[in-house]
Amino acid sequence: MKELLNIKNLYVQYNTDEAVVHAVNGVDLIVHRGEAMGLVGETGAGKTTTALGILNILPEQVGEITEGDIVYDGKNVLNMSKKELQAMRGKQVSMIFQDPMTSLNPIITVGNQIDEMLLLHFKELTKEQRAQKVDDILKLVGIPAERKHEYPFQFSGGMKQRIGIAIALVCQPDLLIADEPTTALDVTIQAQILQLMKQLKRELGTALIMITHDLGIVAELCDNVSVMYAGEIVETGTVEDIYQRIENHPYTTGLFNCIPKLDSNEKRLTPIAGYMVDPTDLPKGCKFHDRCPYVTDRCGRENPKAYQNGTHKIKCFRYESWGEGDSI
Amino acid sequence: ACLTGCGGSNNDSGSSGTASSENGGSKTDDSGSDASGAGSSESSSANADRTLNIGISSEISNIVPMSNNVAVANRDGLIVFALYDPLIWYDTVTNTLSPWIATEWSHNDDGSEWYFTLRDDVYFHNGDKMTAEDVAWSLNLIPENPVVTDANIPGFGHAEVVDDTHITVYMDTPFAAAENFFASYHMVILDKSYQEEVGWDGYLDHPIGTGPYKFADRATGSYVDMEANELYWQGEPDIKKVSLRILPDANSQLLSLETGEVDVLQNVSIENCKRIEDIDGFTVDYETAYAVLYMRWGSNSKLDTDQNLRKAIAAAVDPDAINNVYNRGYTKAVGCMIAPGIHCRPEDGTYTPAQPYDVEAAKEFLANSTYESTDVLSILVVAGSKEEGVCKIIQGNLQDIGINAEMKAIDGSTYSTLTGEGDFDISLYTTLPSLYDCNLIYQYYTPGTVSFENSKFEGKEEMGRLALASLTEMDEEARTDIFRQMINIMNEEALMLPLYQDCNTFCFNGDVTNIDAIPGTNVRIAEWKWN
Amino acid sequence: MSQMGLIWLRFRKNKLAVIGLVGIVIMILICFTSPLYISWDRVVTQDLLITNQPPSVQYPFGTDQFGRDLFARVLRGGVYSLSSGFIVMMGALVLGLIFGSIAGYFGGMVDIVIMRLMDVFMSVPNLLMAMTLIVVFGQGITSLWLALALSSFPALARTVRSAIMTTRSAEYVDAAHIYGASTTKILVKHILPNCIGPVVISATIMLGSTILGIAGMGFLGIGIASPTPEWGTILSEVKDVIRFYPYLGIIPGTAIALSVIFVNFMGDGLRDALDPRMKK
Amino acid sequence: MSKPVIKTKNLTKYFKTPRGLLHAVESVNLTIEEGKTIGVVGESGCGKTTLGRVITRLEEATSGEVYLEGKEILGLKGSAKRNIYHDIQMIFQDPYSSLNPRLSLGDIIADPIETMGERMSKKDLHELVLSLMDTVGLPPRYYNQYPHELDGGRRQRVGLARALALDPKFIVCDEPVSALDVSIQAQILNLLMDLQEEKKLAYMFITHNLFVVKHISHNIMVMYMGQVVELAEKNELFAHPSHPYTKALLAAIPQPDLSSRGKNRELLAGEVSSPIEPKPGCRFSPRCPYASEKCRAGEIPLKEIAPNHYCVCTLFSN
Amino acid sequence: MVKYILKRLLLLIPTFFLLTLMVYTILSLSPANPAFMRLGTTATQEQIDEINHELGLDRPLLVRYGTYMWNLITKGDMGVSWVMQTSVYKEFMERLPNTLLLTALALLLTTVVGIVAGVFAAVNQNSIGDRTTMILAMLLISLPNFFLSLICQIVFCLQLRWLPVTGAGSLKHFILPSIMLAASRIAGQVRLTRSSMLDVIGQDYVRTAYAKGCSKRRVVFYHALRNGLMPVITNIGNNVGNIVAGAVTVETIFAIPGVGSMLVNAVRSNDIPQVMSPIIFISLLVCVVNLVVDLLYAVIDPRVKLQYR
Ligand SMILES: Nc1ncnc2c1ncn2[C@@H]1O[C@H](COP(=O)(O)OP(=O)(O)OP(=O)(O)O)[C@@H](O)[C@H]1O
Ligand SMILES: Nc1ncnc2c1ncn2[C@@H]1O[C@H](COP(=O)(O)OP(=O)(O)OP(=O)(O)O)[C@@H](O)[C@H]1O
Ligand SMILES: [Mg+2]
Ligand SMILES: [Mg+2]
Repeated sequence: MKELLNIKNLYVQYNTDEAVVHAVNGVDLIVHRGEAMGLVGETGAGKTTTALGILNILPEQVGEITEGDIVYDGKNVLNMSKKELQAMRGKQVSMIFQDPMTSLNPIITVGNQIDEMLLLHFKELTKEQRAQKVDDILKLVGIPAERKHEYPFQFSGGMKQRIGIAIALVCQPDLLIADEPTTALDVTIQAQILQLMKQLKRELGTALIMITHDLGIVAELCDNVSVMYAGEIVETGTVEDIYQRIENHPYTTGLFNCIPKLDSNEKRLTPIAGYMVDPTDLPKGCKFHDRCPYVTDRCGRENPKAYQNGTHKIKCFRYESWGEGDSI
Repeated sequence: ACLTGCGGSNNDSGSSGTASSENGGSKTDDSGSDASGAGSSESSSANADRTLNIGISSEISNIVPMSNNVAVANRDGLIVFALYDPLIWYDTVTNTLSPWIATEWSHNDDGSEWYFTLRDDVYFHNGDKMTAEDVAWSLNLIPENPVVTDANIPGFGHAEVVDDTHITVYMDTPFAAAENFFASYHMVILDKSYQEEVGWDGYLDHPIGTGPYKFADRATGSYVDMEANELYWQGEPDIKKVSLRILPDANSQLLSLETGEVDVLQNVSIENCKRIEDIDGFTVDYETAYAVLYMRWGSNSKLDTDQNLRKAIAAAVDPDAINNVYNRGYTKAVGCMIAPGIHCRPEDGTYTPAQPYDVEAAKEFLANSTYESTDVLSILVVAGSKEEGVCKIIQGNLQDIGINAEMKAIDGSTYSTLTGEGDFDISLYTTLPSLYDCNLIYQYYTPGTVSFENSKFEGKEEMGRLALASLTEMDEEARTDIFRQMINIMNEEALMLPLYQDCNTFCFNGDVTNIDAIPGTNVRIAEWKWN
Repeated sequence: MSQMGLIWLRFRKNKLAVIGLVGIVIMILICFTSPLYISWDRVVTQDLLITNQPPSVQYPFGTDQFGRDLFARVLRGGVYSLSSGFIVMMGALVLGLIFGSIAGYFGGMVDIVIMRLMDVFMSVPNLLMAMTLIVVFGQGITSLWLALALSSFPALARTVRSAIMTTRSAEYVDAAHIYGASTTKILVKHILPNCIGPVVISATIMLGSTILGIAGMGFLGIGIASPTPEWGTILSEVKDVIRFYPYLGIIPGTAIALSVIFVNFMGDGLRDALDPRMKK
Repeated sequence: MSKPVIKTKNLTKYFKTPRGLLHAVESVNLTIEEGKTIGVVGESGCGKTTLGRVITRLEEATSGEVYLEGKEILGLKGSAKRNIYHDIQMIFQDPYSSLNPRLSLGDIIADPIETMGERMSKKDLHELVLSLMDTVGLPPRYYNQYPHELDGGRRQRVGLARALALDPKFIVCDEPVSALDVSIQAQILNLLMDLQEEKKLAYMFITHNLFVVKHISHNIMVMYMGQVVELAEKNELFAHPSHPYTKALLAAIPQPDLSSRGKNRELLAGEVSSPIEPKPGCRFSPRCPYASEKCRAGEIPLKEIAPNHYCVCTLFSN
Repeated sequence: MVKYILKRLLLLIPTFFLLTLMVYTILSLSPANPAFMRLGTTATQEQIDEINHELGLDRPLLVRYGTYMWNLITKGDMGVSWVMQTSVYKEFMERLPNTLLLTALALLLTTVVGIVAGVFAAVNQNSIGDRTTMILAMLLISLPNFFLSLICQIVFCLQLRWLPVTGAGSLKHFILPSIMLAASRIAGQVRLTRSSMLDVIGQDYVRTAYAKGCSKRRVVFYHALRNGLMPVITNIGNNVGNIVAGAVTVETIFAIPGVGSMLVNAVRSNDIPQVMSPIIFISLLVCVVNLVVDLLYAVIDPRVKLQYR
């Protein structure tokens, strides 16, 4: 499979009044054409920030990429001109946002919001052709085409998210970034959306970055998984590599252990000890070391490299025996 | 620019040209038409279509005198004597009466009948000839509006037409200053038939008179436009178009003069007049006015009954300082509340002058008075008036002898109510006797008025009696003596405190000439000329 | 660090806001200490021999048309101007809090009636209000205060109302209900303190507009009575001669402008500091 | 069988809206016993929160009764009403908006005691607060801190400490962990369960997370548009989901393992219909694959289909 | 929509009556007696009584108010000025166009300049342009109106001779007055627009628009502006009242015969019929503008529009 997106050693920080937030700290991420990558991590791990970085739409004046490259289809996003960026966004890479309630413009009909994508990227299409495409995509996401004249507030959360998906997909992008598309939704609706994404992936062959903190979603949908902690990817591999649950980063193990099981009747859960590190004041060494049950002196001093075993890479000294791999 | 309001006037202009010259030949006054004739024809070619803009500071109170119960005010003289003519003309410079619409007039011995001979060549602005009928009708409007006229011509009966050029006015009781009344802006000649045709509302909409200027257009609060009356019996005035523009803000007035938006300003503050004088191309004319600024005491105040306190105040206030410094010497101190030269006013030196400025004496008076150091006297002035500034100085003067005074700057209507009802300590007001008579004095002390009835000062009875006597005393000597007695009482008991005679001013640019400031308010625009 | 501390931190980062705060504090200090070295006599004593003097050593700001020391008048005038602004603001604040919280907390019919009433108050021009109050209660600083407070409190009441309506449904208010707190306690301890942000902002801005409002009334002759040396009054007293003695106007004008600008800078800074959305 | 703490009878809540009556909670009967947890699950907007608020009297019920240890409480007024809060407390979903940002943590926890508890000296109060903080696992150094300085998990602990301050018997937990990360969620769940054991607390645990509800509850109640559709012991419910809606709900859970990978799920079609003036009968019927005329006919009785397993569905009504 | 407008118009009625009654009552509290205004110092008690009777002042307040309103509503009769004895209606109608033009221009200026500058400042947040705009706006409100007007008159009318000092003859006459009138409101409008736009720019849907590939211009004008304008539009309604009130001063300075100066003069002479007409005008204007604002709101915000249908 061809490499579509390659993020190399990305550093992003937010310069706020109070402090500098180190949101992304040296992320490497490769996504191939047609592949679904799951990006998992707790709140504040830097998932959204990474995604925004790919589109180069970090909040102006606040968000700053301090280091690294984002190479999309051979071109560095960070060096693109405004025009190139605008042409890339939506057409080649599009994004579904976390909160369907607020990510649609409340005063523009959903039809027009979908149509805008075509207007921006397929200037040659006639009005009728565009209207046809809008109808098609709405049908695809399961919304009656005649409802395109309605406004976002007239739709339920699930439908809004489907409209978000329709917007993202109408230009048939090569890469779709879905930022927690189901977190705000009910389980039953969430299942519908996941079903839809699966179907799209199958039918359109779109590459996908699925951002979530729900390990269940990843298991169901993705080919590869990257686990993020404090702005770093600490583990990456195929779904199988990770869900085998034999060799995992201690953090990943911790995540798995926190989730109550449906089939066991254990009385207590095993949460990860301690709290997420403060992104304004990152510790030296492995970011996870003060919560890690396997911590050694070395962890506090030195940030582990990525150790690789086939497709499986882990940033933890426990897997030093695997041998150093490409950075992640 | 806005002179198209009256369509009829344009049609008339051709024929009226001849009428004008005819009239000019027959007139008897000294308007100097010969001398100005050449000049006027010359200038009219350059300025024929030019409008003379005059800036005034407030709205005209009543554009048709006698049409209703609203008094024309002093400040309206400018327009009233442009649109209308009185029966007799009062020259405020010489203080003489001269023939006007009435070529001759006289009265019987007891003053109960007045006989007028009228001009035969006077036309209204609509071309109607003025008749004796019009004059008598106009006079007979007086009793219909008692509120305005009672105070100005008490005892008026009615007027009757004798023949085409003669009328007789019958007085129920004689009034000594009736002559002055016939020369005042309270009594001008209106067109009877026109009124009957359009009613008073129509008349107010488009007034018609016999004056040198015809009404053209008006916007309430903004301007009154006038055009020269070609039919005017004294000849058409030199300036053909006049616009009176209401500019309430003093700075805007000055700026408008400087930019040429207005050509003439009336009654600019002395301070600003001095400045205009310094600018090239502008002229200022000053004249001491008959209007006097004086202090009065409220009938419900301590001051009404406490002579010592009144005297203390009178001695504490320094009119000269106000005159010389605040008014830069352009106002004049007076010894009584009536300006010299006014009808029946006793000569200076023949009456007891007002309490002079003397701080020591003031303190002594104060010590003998009922004033307590915690008392705060209220000084009433109309907000935004010149008196506000003067009041501040007086406050300072009173402070010097230990009297606390607070200024109450209030709107005109509250001012009149409070002064009328006597609910104040001190009030400050500038007034011109509207009849150029000592009428101010008797107006204050005529029994029956609310303010007089309310007050309790010592000489009240005597003042009331004298006031009534002054109304009907036809003999000037005797009448002057009555006023002398009244003024003596007033000054001895400090019933009023006259401060100074005001100053009338005109500021104008180099394009106009012949503008004279006069002591009174009956200014004649008709005499002004383009340069 | 407390909430206040954080706000202060954000506030401090805003240069203009700090300038505003420092500026207004300096003005307050200068003006309010002036009675210590400027006697009332110096403020009101007239000397007609030295009218309209330009600035000099003896009269740093010159003298006005009554020969009064403008320096003394402007400094002492600040006491009146600034405290007027403050008093009107407090008055409007009290009224606004009362009406706004009643309308916002109880809602329904009470809300509708109060808000209609506020509409009525809002459409009476403050000038008319001042003029009539002056006529009824007599000219004086209190009438002006009352008029300005009456015509400006509806805006505050609205702010308070909408702030309360959003705060009212916060979960911590429910929590207070759940441990039996009374309505008054909930309003005073839990709701109002959390509405204070937008209210404080409107109030600071009101401070500036009050100072201007009094000056405007002075222009129309319904300002504070002489010889009280309020800035607006000083300015309107000289308005007719201002062109020829510009310093008479420039000095009180600058005082007004500075105080208004400072107060507004401060208000803007507070707004930004209180509203995390604005943060950089 | 232990004694019931809370019992409701036909508890109903309608909201007046401009478009008509909104049936938020319809005739709910439930019993919560001492030391037990009842989990309430259902879609967003199905009336879970409203049910909790009606029981705690934050919202006045339209009809029905609520018994606190056998005493009816909906009719209480004034101080009698307030006194129920010695026994009933609530913790809220949003750890951000449920704490007054202007008060320090110490004040927040002390406030209920000052309002409702017996009078005590400042010092005693301080100590009581510290011990409460200790109970929920907050170190004393937080006493003078403000909510915004804390992360969600710690804030939720403060909310819990506040609820415990009056030593209640019953706590309504309205989605207390939905806003939290999985690891924090686990901490809070552990804490809740420890406290329950220690103090014999009864919980009504509202959530839509089925993993969580399974973990913490003893009994589970499934709601759909204001109606209770199924009520059972948790293992029974997960083993034998009976109502079509419960089945769909359980089927929708994405499992964090590779078991369901690649499989297509059976999905519910359609969206939730409006709860305003709903049609009579089963409200799930428009989306139900088994719906028949009977379902729309009218009231469907609650049926005990297995011991302690109740279901409201025509499939079981005869 | 029509139904909504009707409902709003109906709601106007109580507000209108409340307002007029309030103004009528406070004016009647004034100690000033119109009789003295006309009669002056020579008034006798009979004359005063006569005038009071003629003006109906001897009747109870509510009766007077009722009569006034009845005449106004049934006959459009605004009464006769107590002081001038002229028709109030006539004078009012003469003055109305000037005030309407003045306030309309000022409102337009406030709105247009306020919005343009506010959007500019928001889009370039924290830039030099932003700071300059905000400081300029601040300067405009920092000086009393009459002082600022004087300075502008000197500069633009006397020195540069671009504009006339006073009068109301042509559109040119209204330029400076309307700017002066707008000055005090612009700052508020700029600030509000700025903060509202900043608010919107931070919204998720704006991020969505960027992610779609919109240019900044398109994001600002197509996605952000209309959303950002909503609170701004509400403020227009509030501005009207203030602008009309401010017109009083401006009309005096620039000698524009308008309703504002009519109000001042009338209040000064306690001429209730004269006062009432400007007040009715102001309150109606405020109400109407607020209605228009609400309708505009509906045009912009589909949520509101659908509510009205
Ligand atoms: N605009 C911003 N200004 C300042 N800090 C920010 C901003 N956006 C994000 N951050 C901070 O950057 C860090 C990473 O945030 P990010 O949104 O990328 O996390 P995430 O993994 O997407 O979390 P979530 O699961 O909550 O969406 C967090 O600590 C967050 O507080
Ligand atoms: N105060 C209120 N006025 C009107 N309707 C309300 C009110 N509160 C809740 N509702 C409505 O009642 C229904 C039930 O709401 P409730 O908040 O109880 O649902 P929920 O199950 O808690 O949902 P969620 O999972 O989203 O919290 C919803 O349709 C809601 O819109
Ligand atoms: Mg995120
Ligand atoms: Mg809920």
